[in-house]
Amino acid sequence: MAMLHIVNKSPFERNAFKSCLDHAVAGDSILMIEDAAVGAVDGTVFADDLKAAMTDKSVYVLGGDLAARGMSEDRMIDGIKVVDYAGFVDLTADNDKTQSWV
Amino acid sequence: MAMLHIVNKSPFERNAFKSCLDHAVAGDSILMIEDAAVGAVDGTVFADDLKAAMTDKSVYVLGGDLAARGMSEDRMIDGIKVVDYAGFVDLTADNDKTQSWV
Amino acid sequence: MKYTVMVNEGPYQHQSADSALQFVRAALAKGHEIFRVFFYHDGVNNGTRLAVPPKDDRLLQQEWSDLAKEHDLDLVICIAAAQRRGLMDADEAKRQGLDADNIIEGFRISGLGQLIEGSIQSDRTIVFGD
Amino acid sequence: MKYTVMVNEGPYQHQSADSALQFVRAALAKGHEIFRVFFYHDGVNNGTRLAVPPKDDRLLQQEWSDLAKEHDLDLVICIAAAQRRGLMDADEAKRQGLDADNIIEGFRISGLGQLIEGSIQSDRTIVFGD
Amino acid sequence: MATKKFMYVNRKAPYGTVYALESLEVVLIAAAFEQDVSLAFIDDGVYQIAKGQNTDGIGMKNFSATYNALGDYEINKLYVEKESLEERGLTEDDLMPIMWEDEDDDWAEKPSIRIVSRAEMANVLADQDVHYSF
Amino acid sequence: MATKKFMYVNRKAPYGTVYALESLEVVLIAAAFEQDVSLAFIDDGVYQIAKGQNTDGIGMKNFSATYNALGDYEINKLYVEKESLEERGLTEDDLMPIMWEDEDDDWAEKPSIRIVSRAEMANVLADQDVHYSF
Repeated sequence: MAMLHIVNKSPFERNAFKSCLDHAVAGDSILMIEDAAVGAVDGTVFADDLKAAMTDKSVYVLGGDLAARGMSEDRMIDGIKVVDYAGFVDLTADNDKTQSWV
Repeated sequence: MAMLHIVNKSPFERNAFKSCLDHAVAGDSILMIEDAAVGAVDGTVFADDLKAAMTDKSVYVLGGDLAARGMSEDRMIDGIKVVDYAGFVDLTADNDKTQSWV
Repeated sequence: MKYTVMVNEGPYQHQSADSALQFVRAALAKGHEIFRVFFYHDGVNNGTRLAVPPKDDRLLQQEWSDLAKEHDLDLVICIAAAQRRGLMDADEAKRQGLDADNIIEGFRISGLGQLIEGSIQSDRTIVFGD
Repeated sequence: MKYTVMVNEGPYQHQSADSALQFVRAALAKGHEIFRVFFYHDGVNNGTRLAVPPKDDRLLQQEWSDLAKEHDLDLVICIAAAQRRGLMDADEAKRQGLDADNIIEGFRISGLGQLIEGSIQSDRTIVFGD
Repeated sequence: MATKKFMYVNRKAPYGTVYALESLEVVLIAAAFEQDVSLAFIDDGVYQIAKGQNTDGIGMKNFSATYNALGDYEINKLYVEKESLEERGLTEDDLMPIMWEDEDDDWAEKPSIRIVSRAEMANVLADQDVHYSF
Repeated sequence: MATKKFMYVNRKAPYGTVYALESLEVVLIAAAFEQDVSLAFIDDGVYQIAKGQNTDGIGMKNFSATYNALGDYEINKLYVEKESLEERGLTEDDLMPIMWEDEDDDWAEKPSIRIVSRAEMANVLADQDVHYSF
């Protein structure tokens, strides 16, 4: 009964992303879309929180949203997977349910 | 040339309030309206930040917004002044300019 | 797989409306069924026909309308949210004594029950909001 | 004192639209001059006449319209933002070949220059947004 | 048709945005569908059920009494996160005493609010089928 | 009429919301009014001028090139906060090289971006007459 958590808020602007990390359980997946994509970048004040979550959760980012904000994939935290909208759809199908952290 | 800073975001949800505190200068005034009103309450994880700012800035809260969220005035941090919309208008007139931290 | 998609923000102000549209397109391309798209809160503003096509940008309202036509989608606007914000179809406008309506082809106005029913009928409910 | 007020969010979704209205009322009550209220971003949606008066709640669009009539206010909707979102007056609708318009009495549609000019002419510019 | 577990996730303060009010409108409609309905109050969502709300000063409708009516619609699982309260200087005493009547127990009045830890909230969220986020 | 100092405060990432785009539209109009115009990029606003923006994957218009055109309108004071960059793992090298030509200096190309500390930014903001917030 794994869940896909969809986050669309910058971790620097709002508490939604942090709240998502605090409420996801082991085995869940987290997908960063829209402004949340900037959370994928390594070396930020948020990176350690995300890395801690990655010990028992899978983390994905929508590539188009990352590129739109000028962040290249080689700056990402190791282990984050890039998906397109088709991959987004697959994640919603592969998990039993989704929660959006709006 | 004092400035009135208007904040309308909860300090627990967004970084706008903290950013306001980081950018206000000595002698400025800060007015909490809308969801920012909850920032006036003492004993929160945000209270110390606001108290630090109050050493050289004046802080106000729109009473109607505080009451709407069920927070009574006796819970406020000492030194915060309560205003109504008329007082809000006076603050914009008494300061030389305003900045909204939306 | 069968989806109900909820759209809670209007066009342009937040990317949510774009993301929802892209998601629905991708789901359809993969052969999934979109049982319903439910527009709530400011999301109702995606259903206006009074927007003007820009020279160099997308017209989201038209894109939803075209997609609905192409795939026979059920795009439902919440009536309570629509009344607050001024999104009207001809019937509702007449009932309310208004002199105009502004809904675009492909959308319909109905109640919140359509959202719940969609989530009951569908395998997945995906929320796009701010 | 002379004010220009900028409203960047639509009715209901964010309290900004309420706060702006209350501020303008309070400023007028104190004898200040409201040189202009400029509606930008989703703020343009405050100017629709197609909203339905609720049984137990405020109708913000009508309150703005009434206030404008009472105090001869200059309520200006940004044309670029309005075109994206579907807020039209009769002239603009005709020019765009649209079959309806939805602006409420008391508002007018004009360009962004009206905002800048307002801030130049006024002693204070106050922004209400999200 | 099988019953689904519906979770309404409320994370925003009331009045500053419309989400709290319009979330409640969905909850009331949902009651008619005889599904398993729960509400979660996390982060600033806890202010939605703070007691003593008074909107006289802001010209908006005070809808907080509606939460007290949820029990009449057999909606009586209101999960409130303890850490969210604490971070905001609040305790359970600051919340409205939202109750429901248990018809299987001689209509005894019982509290609808369930204070749970953040870890427990995570498990509550994981145990649902449909998540509406407001 | 006296010239006023106009400050455009940009605190949000581009594309996620419309504010960055519609802010830029105001800036371009403002140029015609011959006022003293400055832009501040604080918090997530720094992403607005990140280089290499590519919106092909999201179906939205890439408007980042417009910042490069600001110099032609004599808008050449773009204040960027150092701490905001650092918190996001960014440096000045990650920003577009936005330039303007100084007609009083034989049309020499000069950078429009001024990296300032948070304390300096506070003073820049304090020194303005009109603050538009986006």
